[in-house]
Amino acid sequence: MSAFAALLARDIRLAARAGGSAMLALGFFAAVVTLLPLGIGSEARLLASIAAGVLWIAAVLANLLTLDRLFQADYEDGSLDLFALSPLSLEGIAGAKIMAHWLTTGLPLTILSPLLAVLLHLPAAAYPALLVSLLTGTPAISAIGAVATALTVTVRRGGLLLPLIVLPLLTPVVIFGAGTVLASIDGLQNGGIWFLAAFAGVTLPLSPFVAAAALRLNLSE
Amino acid sequence: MTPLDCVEGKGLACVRGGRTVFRDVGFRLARGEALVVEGPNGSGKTSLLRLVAGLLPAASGTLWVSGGDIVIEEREERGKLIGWLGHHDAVKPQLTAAELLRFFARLQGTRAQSVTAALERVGLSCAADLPCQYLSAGQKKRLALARLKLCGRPLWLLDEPLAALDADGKSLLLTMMREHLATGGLALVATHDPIDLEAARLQLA
Amino acid sequence: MPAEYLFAGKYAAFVLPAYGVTALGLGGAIMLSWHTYRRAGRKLAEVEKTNTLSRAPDASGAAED
Amino acid sequence: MFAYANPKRFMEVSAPLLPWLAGATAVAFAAGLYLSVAAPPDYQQGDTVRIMFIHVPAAWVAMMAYGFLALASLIGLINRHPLADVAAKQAAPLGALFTALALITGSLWGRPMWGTYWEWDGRLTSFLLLFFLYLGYIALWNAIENETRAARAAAILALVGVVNLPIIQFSVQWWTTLHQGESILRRGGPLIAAVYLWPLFIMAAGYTLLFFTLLMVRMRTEILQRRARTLAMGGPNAG
Repeated sequence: MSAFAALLARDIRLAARAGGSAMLALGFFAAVVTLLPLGIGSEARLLASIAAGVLWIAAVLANLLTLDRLFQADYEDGSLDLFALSPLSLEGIAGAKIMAHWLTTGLPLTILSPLLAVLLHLPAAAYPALLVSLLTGTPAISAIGAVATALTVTVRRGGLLLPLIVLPLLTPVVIFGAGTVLASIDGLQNGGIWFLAAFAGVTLPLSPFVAAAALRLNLSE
Repeated sequence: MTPLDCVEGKGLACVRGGRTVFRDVGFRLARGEALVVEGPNGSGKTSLLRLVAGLLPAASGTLWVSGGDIVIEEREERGKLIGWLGHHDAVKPQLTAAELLRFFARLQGTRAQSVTAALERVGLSCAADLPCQYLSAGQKKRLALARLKLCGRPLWLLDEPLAALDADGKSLLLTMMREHLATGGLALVATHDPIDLEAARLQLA
Repeated sequence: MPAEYLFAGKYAAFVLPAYGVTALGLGGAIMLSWHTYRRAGRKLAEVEKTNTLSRAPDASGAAED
Repeated sequence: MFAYANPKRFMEVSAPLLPWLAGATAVAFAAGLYLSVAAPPDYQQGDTVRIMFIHVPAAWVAMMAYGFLALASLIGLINRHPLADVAAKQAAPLGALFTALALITGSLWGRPMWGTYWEWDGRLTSFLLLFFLYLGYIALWNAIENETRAARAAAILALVGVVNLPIIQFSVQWWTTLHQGESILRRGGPLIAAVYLWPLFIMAAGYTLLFFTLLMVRMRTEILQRRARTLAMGGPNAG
């Protein structure tokens, strides 16, 4: 267990340090959300109607931004070989990295999102739904993103490939997530949050194994 | 150091990306012995080391690792006995030298106190709290050597260890290897520049 | 004959493009696949010829089709 | 095992089979096209119903192709079958082609009925996402230089994709009920009149045969190319 905790702590420290991915993701998320009204117009009712979707899509893009270096940085500098030879299995390594990525990207985004929702005039009723849906959805984004980035770990500029590969796989998360927030605006309960929870509940435990399989094949060829 | 008596490979072949890198390579390494793998670039020295480490599956042939009465077949199990020193030094620029070693100590499950001793051994104690981005290539290689010593694994696999080391670095490497062999360790070294170490030679075509 | 009626029909503006696109897509795929298939066959024959010439006559009969 | 032993058998078996397959495809298409043109116009949709004969088969084959791709990937992963990798690699561009055709003909069919070229209808949206799944698969395969690694990575992606497909389908349906305005004429909703069933099935048979014919041709091409490359690299034959 301490090996898992060691890797988790190292990744969090690396992300928090200067040039780490935590600040990068938050900055990108804030930039996209503030840029949008400049493009679309600041009319409150219009912004309110698209706020849920914008926040969710910006969160997904911010996650993708920091995901592509999840394994590639360690692959390129030889750390992945040492991890493969350590007592911690590749599945454990993938699990620790997914958790570290969520803690340094998914969670901070969720905490920051209400602040940015104010910029988009999101109706007050939707704030709890926004928080809950992001809290449930971002782990699934990290999980599926980790699988995709494990597949492209040997690709020189794999980061460009990631959005294309991950887009169809993430549609359920965006649909249920944004759908939940939209429904909560007019006080409805359309059960989107339960689908999101179920989706996250399935992908989270499985993704370390699929990601480990992808890493194993990329290491051994 | 977990006891390890012998490592033996017979008829080993390695195929990477559809190309046969090498065919029917055999060697035998007993406790306290070293083997230097020589050969031109692209002859598969690194692939052989990765194959012994279990990172690469062997296309054909067998590899035994035996210690006392147990024989280890499964290649991921074999990985736990390997001290790996690869081309890249696996050094993170944002972490300090001490942090890096403490992390690998916890990852491998060895005692963290021996970190300062390991840094001392390779002459990096002064740079302990320096982020690794400020270390020179030679210092990074010494840090990798400190990690190798720290993990206390019986079978050392060294891939071009002499690269980036100055004269003192080279002599440090040789003394550390002799110490390792003296305490019953084994070592496989892939290199193409000469290394004056009493060891068997394996020539890869 | 239904054919002229088809082309004069109110929605001909949509039926024709749909069939046209399909013909283009499938026809294009067939031609492309066939062309690359022939080219691959020729290239293999050529490589096999240079291969057997460049080596001693004892070359094992690389007589695949 | 000699990497290319097995495809040799495939090359020998597929050589005589190819002309028959091509012939069957031509016959099916000829019959299907004739029936499609000869079918009476629909009382509601008029002639646009004829688009159904090329839209629905394309959609069926597009989905069948992804199933084939996933199955070939599974076989390729489990017992490292080089032929399965070739089959999966060549099925993807074909699948993408049929998906694109389904999307284009679908939108052309939608235009007279819904008044717009694109309608975020559940089926069309799912097909757009299927198209992205194909693009992702092909892009991943081309991005990785090492042939065998590319095959395995793409296989894992295909399997992850095929597992997610029903979830995507479900989430898009759920989403359309969330946004569906008035109930527009559901395409293919009403029971398809019998007279249209025959052209539909024959065209579907034609499309499926065409898929397997092209697949066989492209697999043979890939094997010939690999053999030429191995020879040029001074491979096994050159000793």
